[in-house]
Amino acid sequence: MAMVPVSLSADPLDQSWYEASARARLDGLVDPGTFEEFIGPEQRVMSPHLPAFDLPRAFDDGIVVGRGRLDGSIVLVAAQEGRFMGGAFGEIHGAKLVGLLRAALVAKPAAVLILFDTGGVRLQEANAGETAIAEIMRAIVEARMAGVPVVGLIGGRAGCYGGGGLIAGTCSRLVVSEVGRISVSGPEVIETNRGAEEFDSRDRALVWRTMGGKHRRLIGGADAFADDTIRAFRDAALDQIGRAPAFDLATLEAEQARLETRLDRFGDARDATEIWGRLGLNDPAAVPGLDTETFDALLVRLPEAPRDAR
Amino acid sequence: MTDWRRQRSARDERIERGRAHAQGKVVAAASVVDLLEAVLLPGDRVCLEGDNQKQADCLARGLSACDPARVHDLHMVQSGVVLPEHLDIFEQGIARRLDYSYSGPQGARIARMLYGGQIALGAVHTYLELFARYFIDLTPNVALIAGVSADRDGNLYTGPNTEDTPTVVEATAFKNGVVIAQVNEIVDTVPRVDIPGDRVDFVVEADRPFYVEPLFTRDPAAVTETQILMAMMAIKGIYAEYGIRRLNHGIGFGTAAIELLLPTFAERLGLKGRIATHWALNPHPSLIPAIESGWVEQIHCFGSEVGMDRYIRERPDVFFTGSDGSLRSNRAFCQTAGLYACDLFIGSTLQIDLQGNSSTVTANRVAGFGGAPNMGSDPHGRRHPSDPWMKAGEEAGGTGDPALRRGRKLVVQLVETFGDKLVPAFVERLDALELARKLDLELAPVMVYADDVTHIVTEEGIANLLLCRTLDEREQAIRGVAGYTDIGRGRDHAMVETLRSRGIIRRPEDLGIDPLDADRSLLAARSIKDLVHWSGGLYEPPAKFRNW
Amino acid sequence: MEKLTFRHTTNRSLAGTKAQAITGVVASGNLEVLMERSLAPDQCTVEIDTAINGYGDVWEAVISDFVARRQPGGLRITINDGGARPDTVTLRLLQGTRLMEAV
Amino acid sequence: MTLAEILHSLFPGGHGVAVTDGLIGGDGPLGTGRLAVVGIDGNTPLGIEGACLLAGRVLDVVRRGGDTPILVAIDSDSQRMSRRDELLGLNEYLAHLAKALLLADASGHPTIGLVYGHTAAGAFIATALATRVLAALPGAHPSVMDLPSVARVTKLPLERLEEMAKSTSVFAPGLDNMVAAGAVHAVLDPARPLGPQIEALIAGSSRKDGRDDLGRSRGGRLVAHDIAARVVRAATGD
Repeated sequence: MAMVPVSLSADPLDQSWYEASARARLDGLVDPGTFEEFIGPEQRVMSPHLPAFDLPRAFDDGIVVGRGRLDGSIVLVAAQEGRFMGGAFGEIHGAKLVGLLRAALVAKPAAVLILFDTGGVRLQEANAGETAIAEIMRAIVEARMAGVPVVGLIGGRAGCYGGGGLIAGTCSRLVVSEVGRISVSGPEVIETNRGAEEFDSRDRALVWRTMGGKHRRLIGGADAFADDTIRAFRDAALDQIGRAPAFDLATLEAEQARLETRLDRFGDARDATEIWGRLGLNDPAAVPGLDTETFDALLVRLPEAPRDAR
Repeated sequence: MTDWRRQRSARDERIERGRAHAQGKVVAAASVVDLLEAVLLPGDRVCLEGDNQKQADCLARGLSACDPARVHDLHMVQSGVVLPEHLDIFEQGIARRLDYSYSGPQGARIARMLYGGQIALGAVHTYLELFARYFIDLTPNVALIAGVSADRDGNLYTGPNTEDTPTVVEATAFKNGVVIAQVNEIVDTVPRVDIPGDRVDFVVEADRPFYVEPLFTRDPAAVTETQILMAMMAIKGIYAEYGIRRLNHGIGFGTAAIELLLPTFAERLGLKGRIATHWALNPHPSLIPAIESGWVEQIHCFGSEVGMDRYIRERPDVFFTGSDGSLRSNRAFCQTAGLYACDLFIGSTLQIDLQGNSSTVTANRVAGFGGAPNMGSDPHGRRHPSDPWMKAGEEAGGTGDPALRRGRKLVVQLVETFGDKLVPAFVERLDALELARKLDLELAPVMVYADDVTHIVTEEGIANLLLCRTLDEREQAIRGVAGYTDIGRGRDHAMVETLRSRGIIRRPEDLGIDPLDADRSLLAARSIKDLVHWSGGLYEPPAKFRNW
Repeated sequence: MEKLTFRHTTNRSLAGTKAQAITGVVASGNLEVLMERSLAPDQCTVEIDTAINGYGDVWEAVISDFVARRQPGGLRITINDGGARPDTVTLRLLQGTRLMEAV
Repeated sequence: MTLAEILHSLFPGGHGVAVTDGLIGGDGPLGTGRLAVVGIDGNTPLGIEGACLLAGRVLDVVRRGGDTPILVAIDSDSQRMSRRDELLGLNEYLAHLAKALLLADASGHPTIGLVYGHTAAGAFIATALATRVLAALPGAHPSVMDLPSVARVTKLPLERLEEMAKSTSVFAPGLDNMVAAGAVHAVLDPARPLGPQIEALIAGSSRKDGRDDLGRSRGGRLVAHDIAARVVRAATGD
């Protein structure tokens, strides 16, 4: 009889990160019973703007922020709910994350963890969302300079798009799963603006090999690759906190070199598989089908490991 | 003196005219229009092959490019109205009459054209019925079919998607018709001969491979808790109760949920080997976990499914495969199997009325029914017993000598009380009746008639219509599972409770099911990727279903 | 958007001691339900903000059945609805009470 | 004002600022020191090469040390929308540019944004919005997304959005609305020399991010400041 290749476990830690709600991800991520929410749903702090658009609101405006313990250490955490308004940044949504990051300067947690799940700016509150993203990036940099690692976890339904992609690029370390996507313009937006010849958004294999977790990990756009389980993200987050680089000139110069090298080496590539081939993968076409274990093993064997200065 | 060979001579003349555009039997893609204009005559009955899966799309494009002055008033007799060209030809005057079976993606446009009088409609058939008429009164003059490859003698390899081809060719080639096949490539030797060359008059090397719709792929990621609850009820309250081993599933998410619960929920109930072992079914990717877990003994298929070919090749104990190793499907045989050799059909619908008649035709959409009216009917010609069939017959009761009582096929409607946009599935009167009135149809397009349906499963419970003894009981049994629709809220509460005490209505709790247990963690696969893992990498889903 | 409020008197209070629970997400066809144990033990209120207008009588029936079935005395229930179907509403309400019944 | 007019007003005595492929770089004298200038001209979309080049220039200033302020002059399109840019990690390039500006500011090089034309979406965040203090010139039109595109995404009629835009500033494009949100600190007077205005802005600026406070006092972002403050209080136990 065939073995069962898919987890049928009911343990919350074995549940799919992609499928879990923002609250379920946080509950499983931190040590059991340690999560404490700031401005919880009972406070009903909801968007003042959505009613004008005849849209329903959420008690938490699509983001849960709070404090918990990770393997005993105190961490500040934020989780976006990708199913509410695509996890987009509105005024309150953004301000909750701004506040959390500013608090890190005082509270000095072991890390701030951001569980991204966002399409970017909430258009109904565009100016507030856009400005909040700028505030968040500034606050992340300040937290990092104060020695607090900011780790982003990406594997939700909405991916990490628009301003969310820029915030992710500001974090100390990023963990991504296969289904995770990191990008600025989404496939539909590019297709709308430039046509299906530029980007056929319905070709999902193309979407994932252009923006998906494996590609981001391979080119150094993310620092760790996790299975799509809450446990895997928890383990990866724990591991990455200790590896966070300082935020200083040396780090940014290294990132400058990393990004310039990428342009030189891959600037003329038409497709991700070309890049993977040049990275030294023998069978680039097989990459999307690899399981995590094989993929991680392959990363280790690469002639040049993806560099992570950020 | 009577000429008994007029049709034969006419056929020979058509072929002769066509040969001018061919080298032997082989025709270049660029010459398709010339070929069709040479072979076709005004008023011809034409079968343009296409169903809910594969399409003779190169020939469809060619037909729609014909000069309506030369080719016009065709009578199309085909399974599927699926491609835009299938309807373009009616707008252009190339075709006039239509007898068909399925029109899923063109449902809205075909409705507009019917209302607009651009199509003279014969009937909306079930597949097997249309096939039957190919041999009696709708025999094609010309058949335009699709295959994977052919040799220069016309020997045809249809590949895993054989589907309607043998039936269409049988009716056309042996009754003085002309058979034109499009193939993806001309080869020296075909991998296996699905259609012998002497039945194929022309072979067109198509400009691109024929289109196949992955209609039977349901992404487990989209299965909802409600669908899981309904699947749990169906398994426990019907499959286990009657011991259903031979069956057919529709294509909805509800039946996909059942397939995904077999190795988990049903396994825990100890049902392995006792239910769901023999299938008339397309190769549903969502059945992979059950197959891999040893649930399934064999499956005969109407057609194939995109991405399943390698998997099927590696599981010849389960699927019907040819000497070349690839799937052999056959819609006519599989529909026959679904009719006579299965004890249960379970599928979904868009509307059910108070008696249990159902239809997927709504005011704006005429989707056709494909195989559902066939599989969802009680075969009165059946003469072999089986436990589920006999048990259902017993429940249906009836007067007269019990020794002369026959069995009943179980025909189950699996419907959520509200569909998309909160449209209720339960209605006083089917939209199909209004459509029939407006179009002046003699027969309303009903998918499954009330006297064929035996059970209705909704998220609220199961109604066993076999046990109803009066029309009033039947109506209240339906209202009793119709949830919060107007029909459901219009129930006689006392009578519904009486029906429940008689086991005619069964709620989840009556079946020992807690709705809160209906969780996605019960699904053996929660994503297409999980299905790929279950298949050991053999299932290769099309790009639109991937998120990796 | 439409606002609906229902008040019910119950035979008993809901078991358990949990002060608050939230379940579900505001999305198309989905809803979030916030439950707070803040009323008198024989009272239950349900306030709904729904994206789809004109289903007041369906809501009334769904909520009445739920109250009759679960007797959620003491609960203030607040719902943000993205156009969920009645079965989804019932499921979320049952999920919520199960969470509240936890010790 | 055009870039040439701006540079002339800033550096009446001449400067070493040049534009290549829409990317601005160079410096000129300001007060007793110098002012470094980077930026984007001509409504140019910001892609991976542009972001990389601009970030390199900013890091050059930091590496040289001192306290040279950096002016980020912007008349850009949005981020460049292409498959290639995303394939190569546009989010990293844009974030890197923003980080370079934030590092410069934290390292003693006050950063001043100056929007004198268009800018939008990711290009806006990576450049002008990553500065300590953001100024604009009359006629500038920063946005997140233009209203027709908003109409397409939100599936609301354009006329209704235009009507709503009159009473609520939070979603509508344009300079006034960005000022109200606190994103743009000040609108400069083009009739007066820009140099002293920039110097005054620097002198009056703080490294503390006060944009949400501005948004509250100007009425364009009424709740953000209080929400952030509430989270800080909850997290720090004040």
